[in-house]
Amino acid sequence: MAQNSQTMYLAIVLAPLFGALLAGFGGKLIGRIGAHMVTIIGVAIAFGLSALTFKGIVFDGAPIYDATVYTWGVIEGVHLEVGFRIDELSSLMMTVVTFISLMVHIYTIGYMHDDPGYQRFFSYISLFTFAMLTLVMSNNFLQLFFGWEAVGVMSYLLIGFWYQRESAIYANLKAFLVNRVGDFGFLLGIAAVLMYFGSLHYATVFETAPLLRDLTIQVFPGVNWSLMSVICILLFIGAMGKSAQMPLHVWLPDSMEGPTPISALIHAATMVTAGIFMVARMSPLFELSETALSVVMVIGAITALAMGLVGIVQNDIKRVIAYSTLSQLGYMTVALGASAYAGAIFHLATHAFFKALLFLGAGSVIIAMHHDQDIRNMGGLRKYMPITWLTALIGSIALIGFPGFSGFFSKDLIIEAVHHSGLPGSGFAYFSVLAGVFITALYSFRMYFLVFHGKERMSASVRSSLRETRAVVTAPLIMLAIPSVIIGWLGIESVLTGELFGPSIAVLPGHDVLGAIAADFHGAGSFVLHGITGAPFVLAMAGVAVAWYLYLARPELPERIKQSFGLLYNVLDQKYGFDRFNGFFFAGGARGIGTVLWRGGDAAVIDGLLVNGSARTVAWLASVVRHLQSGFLFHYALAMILGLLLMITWFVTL
Amino acid sequence: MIALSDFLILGAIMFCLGVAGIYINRKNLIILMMSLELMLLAVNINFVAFSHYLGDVAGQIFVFFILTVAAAEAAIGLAILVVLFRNRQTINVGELDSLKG
Amino acid sequence: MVEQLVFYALSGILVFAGSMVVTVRNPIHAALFLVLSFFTTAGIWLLLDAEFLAMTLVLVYVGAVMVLFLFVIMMLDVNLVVLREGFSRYLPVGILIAVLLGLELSMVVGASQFGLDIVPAPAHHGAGYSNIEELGSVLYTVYVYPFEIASVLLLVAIVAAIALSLGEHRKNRKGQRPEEQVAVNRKDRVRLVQMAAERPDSDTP
Amino acid sequence: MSLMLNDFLPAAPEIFLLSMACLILIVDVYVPERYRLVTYQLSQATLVVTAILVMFLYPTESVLTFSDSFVLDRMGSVLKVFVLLMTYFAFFYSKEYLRARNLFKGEFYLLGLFAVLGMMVLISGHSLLTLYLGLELLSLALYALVALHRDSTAATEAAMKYFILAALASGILLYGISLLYGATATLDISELHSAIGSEGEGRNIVLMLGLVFVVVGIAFKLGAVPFHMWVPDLYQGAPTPVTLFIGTAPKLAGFAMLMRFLVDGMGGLRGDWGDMLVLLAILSLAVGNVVAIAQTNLKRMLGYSTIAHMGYMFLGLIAGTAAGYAASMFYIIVYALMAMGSFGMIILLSRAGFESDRLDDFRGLNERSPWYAFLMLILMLSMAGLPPFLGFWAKWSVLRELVAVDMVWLAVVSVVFSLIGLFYYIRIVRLMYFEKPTDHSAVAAPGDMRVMISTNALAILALGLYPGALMAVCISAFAI
Repeated sequence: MAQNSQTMYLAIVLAPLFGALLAGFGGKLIGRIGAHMVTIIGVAIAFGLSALTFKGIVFDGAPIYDATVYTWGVIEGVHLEVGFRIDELSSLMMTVVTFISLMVHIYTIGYMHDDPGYQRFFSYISLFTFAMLTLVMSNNFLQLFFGWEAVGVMSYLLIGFWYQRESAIYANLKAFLVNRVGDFGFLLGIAAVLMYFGSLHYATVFETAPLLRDLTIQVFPGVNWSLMSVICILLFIGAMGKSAQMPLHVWLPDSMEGPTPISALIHAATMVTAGIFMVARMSPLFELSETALSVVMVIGAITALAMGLVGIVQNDIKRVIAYSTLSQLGYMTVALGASAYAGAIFHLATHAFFKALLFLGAGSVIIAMHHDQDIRNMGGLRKYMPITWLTALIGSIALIGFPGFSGFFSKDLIIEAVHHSGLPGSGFAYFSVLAGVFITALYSFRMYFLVFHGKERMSASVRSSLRETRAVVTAPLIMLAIPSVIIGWLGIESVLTGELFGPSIAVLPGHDVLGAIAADFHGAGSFVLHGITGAPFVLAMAGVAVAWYLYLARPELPERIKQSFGLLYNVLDQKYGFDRFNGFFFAGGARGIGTVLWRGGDAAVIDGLLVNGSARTVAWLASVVRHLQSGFLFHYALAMILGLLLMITWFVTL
Repeated sequence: MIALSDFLILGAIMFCLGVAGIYINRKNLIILMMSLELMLLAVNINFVAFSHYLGDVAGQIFVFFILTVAAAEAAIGLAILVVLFRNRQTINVGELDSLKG
Repeated sequence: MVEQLVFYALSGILVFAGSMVVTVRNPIHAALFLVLSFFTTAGIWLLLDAEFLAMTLVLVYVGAVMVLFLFVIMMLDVNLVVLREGFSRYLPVGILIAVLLGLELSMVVGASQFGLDIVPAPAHHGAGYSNIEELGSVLYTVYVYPFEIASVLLLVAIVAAIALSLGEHRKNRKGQRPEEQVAVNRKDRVRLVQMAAERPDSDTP
Repeated sequence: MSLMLNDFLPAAPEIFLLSMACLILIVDVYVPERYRLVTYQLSQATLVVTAILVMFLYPTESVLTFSDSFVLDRMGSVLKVFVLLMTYFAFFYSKEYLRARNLFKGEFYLLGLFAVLGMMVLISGHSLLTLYLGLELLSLALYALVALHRDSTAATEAAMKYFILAALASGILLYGISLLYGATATLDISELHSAIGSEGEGRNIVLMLGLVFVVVGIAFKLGAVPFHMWVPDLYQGAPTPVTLFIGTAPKLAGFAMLMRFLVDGMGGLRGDWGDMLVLLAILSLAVGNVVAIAQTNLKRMLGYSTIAHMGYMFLGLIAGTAAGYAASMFYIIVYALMAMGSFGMIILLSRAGFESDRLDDFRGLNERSPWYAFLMLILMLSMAGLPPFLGFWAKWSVLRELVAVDMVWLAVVSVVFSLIGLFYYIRIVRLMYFEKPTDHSAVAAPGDMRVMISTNALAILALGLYPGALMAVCISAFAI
């Protein structure tokens, strides 16, 4: 039995890899149809087997699988291995990932129809699926990190798929650096785990963790910090980078430059949720540090509220959804902070379906609009694209949490969980998630109304060619719309009672907010009824109403609001200045050192750096060093002698 | 009686002269090479002085080899110089900056 | 006492010659000052009982290496006017660094570490002492391995110098080929052409 | 004293190499131009046989000979084998490049062989004198190799700069050696070690000054900041095969020099040179990684990347344990393998009149040749230190040794810089996979070259999956 399941799990991982390799290296040989056939079959196998696994583990009570497949090396007692841990949590993630991936594969046939890099694209998304599966199925930190980096690299490469910008030498430096900050925290966290636990294997680490609960370490001399808090916060910094939490979120909106299927697959449903998954996976560690949980909750709350606000003023259809994704990721993070890990994963799953649906719907609109993404140029598309309209409506309703739709169950659960939480910062978080409901409804329906209702604002030539997209595009929409409606009904009870995740998620009795909610739970139906009378529902409806009033009934109003609240609008429109700050601070910093040091060009950066007093030293150093690498022998020799002189002074004379 | 330190200080001064010749000189590559010879001369003075005061012949042997190497080095250096001059019609140190950054 | 006087005199000349090598503008003068440095150094080495090395320095350096330098200077026929453009504006800084380095070195190797009270001067060898014999007796026994390497080094220098300066005929190389000059024919050099004696009409005023 | 045959035996590989070099020198003169390949084949055969001799003589304990000025030990033998292997690959990769540019001359291979001899002497040096002579033999041959392309302005300029700076550095090194000699009255490495005593009993100011000069001399050889400035200019200016050669095998010799001088000779001053290396390592990591971002020439970029890699290599020595030295050795060997592959790719893609050394020349390589793009991907990701490639294990092993001696802060600093460094490696991957090619010509390289470069790159992948073997070799080198 164990042997059988190992073969099956290997097949799940390797099928997409195999497809990717075939399509990538044999792309010319097997042609366009061959390429999408092999990759789709690969992912379909992975999905089928994942679903089987999920059924086996959750419903048929199959044993949890945790074993090493291949030992890479043993160095001083530390095993470096490739291994799988298949339990409730990972089997659910596997199913979600492979399902969304399958839908995106099918959809891509239509979306990338005319692209010359067709085979390559299929190869990449299959490869990405492979990387994501290794991440999810891992049973140790090393493989987790490997998958973590691999999905990052794939994302970096896929965003660039259409990036046609000259002198790409600095392109994406911002995204790159922001993610390095996150990875660095993550790496330090893993290093700390290795150092104190002496193992990278999840099960071993989780078993040992309670013993180290009260250990403190001196990070700086004289300052004692709890080891668990340090480890958890470091790991969470990693999650912040990958799951785009403030202030490391700036890369996600920019990633919308990539093709829409990528946005749906990577930047909504799978990769960005890796951080959420990782924290849930590490729940036995996080449970031991209330400080870390508090940090997680507050960061999540800030993200949920602030990113939703920014979403209101975006005009690019994909960017609206991107900011919505950020905000929803904030919700999940809040749930993690409140120890409602199951709630977070539940929201992750529902969100994966309806957000992928929204993205693919947006893609469908973009195809019809001849790649115009500005919602101010749309309107009234309902008539031309009935399937897209209907599925987008379902997605939007699910997103705002209308009772009965999937988003409702997971989001209400989070709001209730935060309400029950007693951690520092939970009051603020509760306010944020409640206000977030109103904002979510406002921006989603603003977009919905502007795109599908109201005046037809597009040019005549575009209007004449408007029609519903091909079946390969609409079929995945329908396929995704179904779970967006029903998945909540199916999941809510088992999530609350803890059946769904079983022992794969650990919650200390004192933190068990979901248990508290479960005590009042009398079936999904009454949960819905309860929802209709609750504050979130009222807020959501208010949001929809405001959106209707502003953008459909009185379309001239927003302009006037914009004028009278000019400052606020500008703050939102500039995304709180994060881009500029980060661009200046990180990208500008590194690029500045590079350019200024050696080219001396880019006067703006020098000016910018000089304005900042602390950077004056850097500029000074830059000018000196620039002089030295001047190409002149005498400067080179002088540098050597100066180095010699300083070393003598430092090491001998002093 | 001359102290060992006198010889060594003479060596130090010659060494600094040679070093300075390399980086303050911006005209002629040949003078740069002569500065290198001065440096090696300084090292040789050190070795000979140590050898004498320590009563150990190894220092003088070392100088013997340094002289050999320096001669070989000068030959190759001058050959490179000639090739460079044929290519660029100059041996001005200040014009040798096509590779930089 | 005489020894000390000789030493200081030679040292003075050596430092003077050394600074002139570095600062004079004409490379030929620099080379000649370098020759002077070698001579004085040889004198100083005689004070240290290193007769063989002193002779070698004069023979090998003055006799061979410096001649090579002079030969190259003459051969290249460098435009001295251009090269006379003095030192850089940073000369004072450069000198300061050299002086600092010199001070630090002298501090370390000075009287506190190697003064007469710490390292007494050894007695000079008697008349029967042969420096050459002493060196020779170890050079081919104890130091045979370095000696062999040194010979390879010289071989490399030969190969390198030949590879760099000799070789196939260069495009811009000038030279005579007497055998071709002798064997020349009239028809190779002179060609008679028939043409009209008048200019075209259009050019006439 | 008299020398018996047994005294010559430990140096048999060197003696064989020298005899063959002299033989090739004569053969090359009499071989007509169209049979020039003979010189090449003889050189390659010499390298192979020498490597076999070295392996045959792999010692169980250190053997001293030639009045203790030559040492045969495991570290030396391992390094020599890799030096010979790298040179073999370097000669192999250069063949077509040199032919296409009318540079296919016996001198290239002869000077290469002499440089190898210099490296072997350096690696086996057990006295300050032989170390110095080995270094000079290596350097003289390299000066000439760089300038061998006589019509290239850039190459001759690079040669001149390298010559002057290297001579300056060897002057500095010599001054340091003279001070060491003055302070300890010996040239022998073991005697130097005992004169200094354990943990600096005999530490004095003269010794310290000598140490600084020696460290500077070695730092120059390895290209550590601030003695690095020749590296980018030389890498860019020299003909690619020469850059390939200089960027690989001599690094191993440089490492040996570091070990002989600092560990074997001045182990008692470990605390002091450890501090100096910390300074050099941090500067190298910072300058190398940051400045590489601003480069547009791949050879120059790899030059800066070398500087950064030398910074990592120092980390193992800083740890100051046998395991640390083994980690450093592992690092330098791995680095040389990766550099060889990277420069090999540049040679592979170049053709007469086209150097293929700009980053832009790699634009859209995937469309021109997916296989080579994939190989380059392996090389770049390995250089960046991503698992599962060999480069990851190299970084990992030095960092682990650093952490083992509680220098976590330095490990953190180096990881920060390696994350910045990741950027310029991945940029090449992007150029290859996501940009449109500007040059559509197919890759024209002979079959054997294709096989070799594939072997080279795939070895980095394979060794990355099974890093144990190579690591075990390095650890065993320090077991006695």
